[in-house]
Amino acid sequence: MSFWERMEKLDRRWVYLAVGIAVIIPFILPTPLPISITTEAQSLFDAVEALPDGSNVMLVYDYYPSTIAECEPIAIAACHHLFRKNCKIITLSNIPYGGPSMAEKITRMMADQYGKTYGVDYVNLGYKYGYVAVLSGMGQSIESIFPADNSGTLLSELPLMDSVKNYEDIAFIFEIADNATADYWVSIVNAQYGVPIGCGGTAVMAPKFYAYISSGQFVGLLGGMRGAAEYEILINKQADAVKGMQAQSLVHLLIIGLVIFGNVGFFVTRSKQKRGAA
Amino acid sequence: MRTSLPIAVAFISGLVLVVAFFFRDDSLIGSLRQEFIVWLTIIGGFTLLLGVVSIVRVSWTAVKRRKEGWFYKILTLLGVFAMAIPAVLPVSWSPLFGRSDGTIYDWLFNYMQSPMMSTMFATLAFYIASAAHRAFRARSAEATILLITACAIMLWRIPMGEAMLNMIPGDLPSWLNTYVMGGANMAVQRGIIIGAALGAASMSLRIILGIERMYMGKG
Amino acid sequence: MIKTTRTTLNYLTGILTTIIFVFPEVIRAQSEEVAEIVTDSLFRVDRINALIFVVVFCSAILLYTKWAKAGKPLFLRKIPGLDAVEEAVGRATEMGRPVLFIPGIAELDEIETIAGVSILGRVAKITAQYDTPLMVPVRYPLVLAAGQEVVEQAYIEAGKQDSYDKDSVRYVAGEQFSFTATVNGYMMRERPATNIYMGAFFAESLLLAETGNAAGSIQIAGTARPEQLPFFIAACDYTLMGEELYAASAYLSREPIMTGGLKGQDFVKMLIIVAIIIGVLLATFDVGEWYIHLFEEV
Amino acid sequence: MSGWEIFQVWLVAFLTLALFSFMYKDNPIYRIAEHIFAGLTAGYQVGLIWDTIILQQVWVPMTSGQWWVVIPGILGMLMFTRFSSKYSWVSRSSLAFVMGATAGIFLISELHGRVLPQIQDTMVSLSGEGGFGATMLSIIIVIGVISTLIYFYFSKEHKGALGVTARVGIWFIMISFGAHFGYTVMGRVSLLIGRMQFLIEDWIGSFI
Repeated sequence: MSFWERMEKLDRRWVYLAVGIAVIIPFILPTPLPISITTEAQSLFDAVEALPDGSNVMLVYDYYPSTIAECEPIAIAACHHLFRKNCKIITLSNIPYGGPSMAEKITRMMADQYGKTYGVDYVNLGYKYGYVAVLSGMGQSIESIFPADNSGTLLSELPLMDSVKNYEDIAFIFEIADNATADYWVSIVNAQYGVPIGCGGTAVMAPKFYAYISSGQFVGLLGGMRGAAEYEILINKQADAVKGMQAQSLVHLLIIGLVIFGNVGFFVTRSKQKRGAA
Repeated sequence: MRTSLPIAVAFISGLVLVVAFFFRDDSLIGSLRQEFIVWLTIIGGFTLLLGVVSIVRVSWTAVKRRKEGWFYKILTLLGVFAMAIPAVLPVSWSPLFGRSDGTIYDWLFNYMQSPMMSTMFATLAFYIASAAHRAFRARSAEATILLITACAIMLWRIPMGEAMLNMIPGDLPSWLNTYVMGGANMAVQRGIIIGAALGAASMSLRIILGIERMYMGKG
Repeated sequence: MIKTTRTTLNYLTGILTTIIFVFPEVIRAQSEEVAEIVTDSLFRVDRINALIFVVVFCSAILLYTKWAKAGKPLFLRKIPGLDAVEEAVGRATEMGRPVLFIPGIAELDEIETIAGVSILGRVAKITAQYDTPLMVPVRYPLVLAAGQEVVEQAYIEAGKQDSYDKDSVRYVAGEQFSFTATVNGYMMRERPATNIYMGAFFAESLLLAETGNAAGSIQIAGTARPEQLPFFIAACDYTLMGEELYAASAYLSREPIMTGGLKGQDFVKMLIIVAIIIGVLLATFDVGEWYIHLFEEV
Repeated sequence: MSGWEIFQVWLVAFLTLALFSFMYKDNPIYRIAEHIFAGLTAGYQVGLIWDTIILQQVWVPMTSGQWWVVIPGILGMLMFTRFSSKYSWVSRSSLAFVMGATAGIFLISELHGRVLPQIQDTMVSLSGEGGFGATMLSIIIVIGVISTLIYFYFSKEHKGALGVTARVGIWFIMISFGAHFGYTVMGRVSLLIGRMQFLIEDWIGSFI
């Protein structure tokens, strides 16, 4: 058996081991490299920056706990930026497997840092079934869809919600998504009510969202952990995402190497087989 | 009655929501639409419970009949009740009940459910690497285009790769973003979005008109 | 049939010309009045373009469905991967090993699942003819019921009612990854000769396709999820991409609802292409801005 | 760190490693974690629905005079007849309401909110005014969108001009799938990094 044939039959667990090592090394030996900013991230930052201080912003936690690594840095960076601008934050989630809990935890943690009060500076509406219904229902009245907030307090008892009745009172929507709910924010909320939407999505969703960027239905886009890192740099609060990008580098190079390696092996063994057959 | 009633219900509810779109929110049909949407969130919420009931039933049967792996099913049942019971008990009984900060529900979510969900997905990184090694071959012209684009994008999105690309003259990173992501990729996504939207709309039309009834459990 | 198509085409062109030529005049001449009407009347005049689009779309779908039901021969092109299905099942027979079919992991209300189940009917007919064992793991009770019905029907039609095994369509697990783990285990133990994946797939696509690849099975996949397609393309022998899945199920099942819907969508797609070309020409020569405004969403 | 905090970190680390262990081999510890996980996820929904739907949307409005929310409440309850083989047909009407209403929203939002703006944005000028780069981009977009639509056009055999366009379409599609692939790899790796960050910084960091 030649070297290439043996490589072709390599037990996959060796590859797993290589990936594990490639992820761990940068944590032990950090090598900071500059991260450039894409136009999509810049325009999202600019859109938030241009909001008048104290605007009402909806921050939507449409991601599952499984993609916390990509989405939570975006959520934290968004909270930094919005609270710094004294925006009022209204959070909600369309994810029945943990969305409202994550919204509660992160917004509360960030609010404490900035000395914000629940009910006055931010509100967590929680979850309701059926994102298409929730999204279109809030166009007329938020209160009819969410009679109470996540912990059961009636909206009429929350001072912030006195001035927020429907999308007309919302200046901007910051959507963080790892699934198709983002599409419905575009096709229902932006299309029918014209609220500007900025999106932070997982890397998996990002290529699709370029179409919405181009049509102006999203004002900006953060793609995955890299997008989060760009935003962290823009708001000058470097944290987990910037740190994570170093680890990302090695694994990517490993995978590119594996693709090239596999293909060389493929062509070598194939041409050998052809020669053997001839 | 068994089929015609549901078809009538689907027709009326669908029609109201379609027609209301063309009228102002404060019109009569606008308020009817809002009422229907509230109903939708309520009725639909119960479908989530259906899934839970299924899991409990399947697990319970497995335990009762001592099917293979029944021991594990006990753990599933324990998981369901450990999470559900403290959440539905009134908060006035104990601060550990309910769903807010510091409750049992919240703790189980933060320290068990959430890390497990993220770990499940994280294993995919390993599988992708092994697939990269064995499966992704330039078998045809199409596959070659796919692989080259993929590798270029992977390089571009990491700081180290970006530094490498910048060594080649001609500002490759911004070229990739503008022409590949915002150009070719965007155009294809748009084509796919239009096609998928037409498909979804035609499916919706058939559901409203009662032509498509597979969701009722009959072909 | 050609005549009716032509009449409909004429009819629709008529509507289209009205939109293109009459509508801008109305808007231009009365834009202020329109603004008033919009705020005054309960009917959203500004959404009339959407209304026309919805009407054109619905008529196209319904007309084609009607024709398909009436038995008109509606042409659908053959999709390359489809021959492969038959060959692959044939191979399984030669090797005396089973065929694994997964109709996606979504509920029955997902159009991809419906397409998957109708392709299953066709595959079951072939396995029935060749007496090849068939295994269909599913994730939802409703899909289970529909799948069993379809497979049983196929065996009856092939005259092999006796060899129909009710357990061939099986409820495996409700959770995504437990489902995947079970199916992967099955692939490694039973080593099916052919794996067919048709329906909605998510992150498990790679896990399934990789395991199947490792088990040495021939693999054919079809899904409309663009983010999962690269993995199927890389790890499977044939892949139906996006709407090809729907076309395949319409082609195989010859179900009028499926065929009619697909033809109607194709018709609207052509209208869209024509509309885009007109728009690009107008924009290039910097005339007819009103035309582009017709596609404004409000 | 208090004892309780240490316990929490170790619990998360144990569960993480238990699920990772599947990559080496299926094993009982993995199955224990997997089954607890399935149970917790289901239990989470019960708590959520009880509170947000049953209490907030049905019970509270009902007791404060909006008696008509009883109707959707009952329709929702009827869903459970699906578990009886004799009365499962009763659940169909509730299901039909959900399906019909959702379809109503979809029909409009897909055509109005997705197709129209996407068509409009493709009507770009090719006159070359914006400079070479911008014109190239416009040409790529127009050709890409049209050829993709043609590739998924099934009413004619892909021959002649249609065949050439479809061929161009498939190249465009492959570029896009390549981009998807690259981004997906990035995403999955990020998730792994997230878990490693926990294991190395929070867990190992807690005892060295």
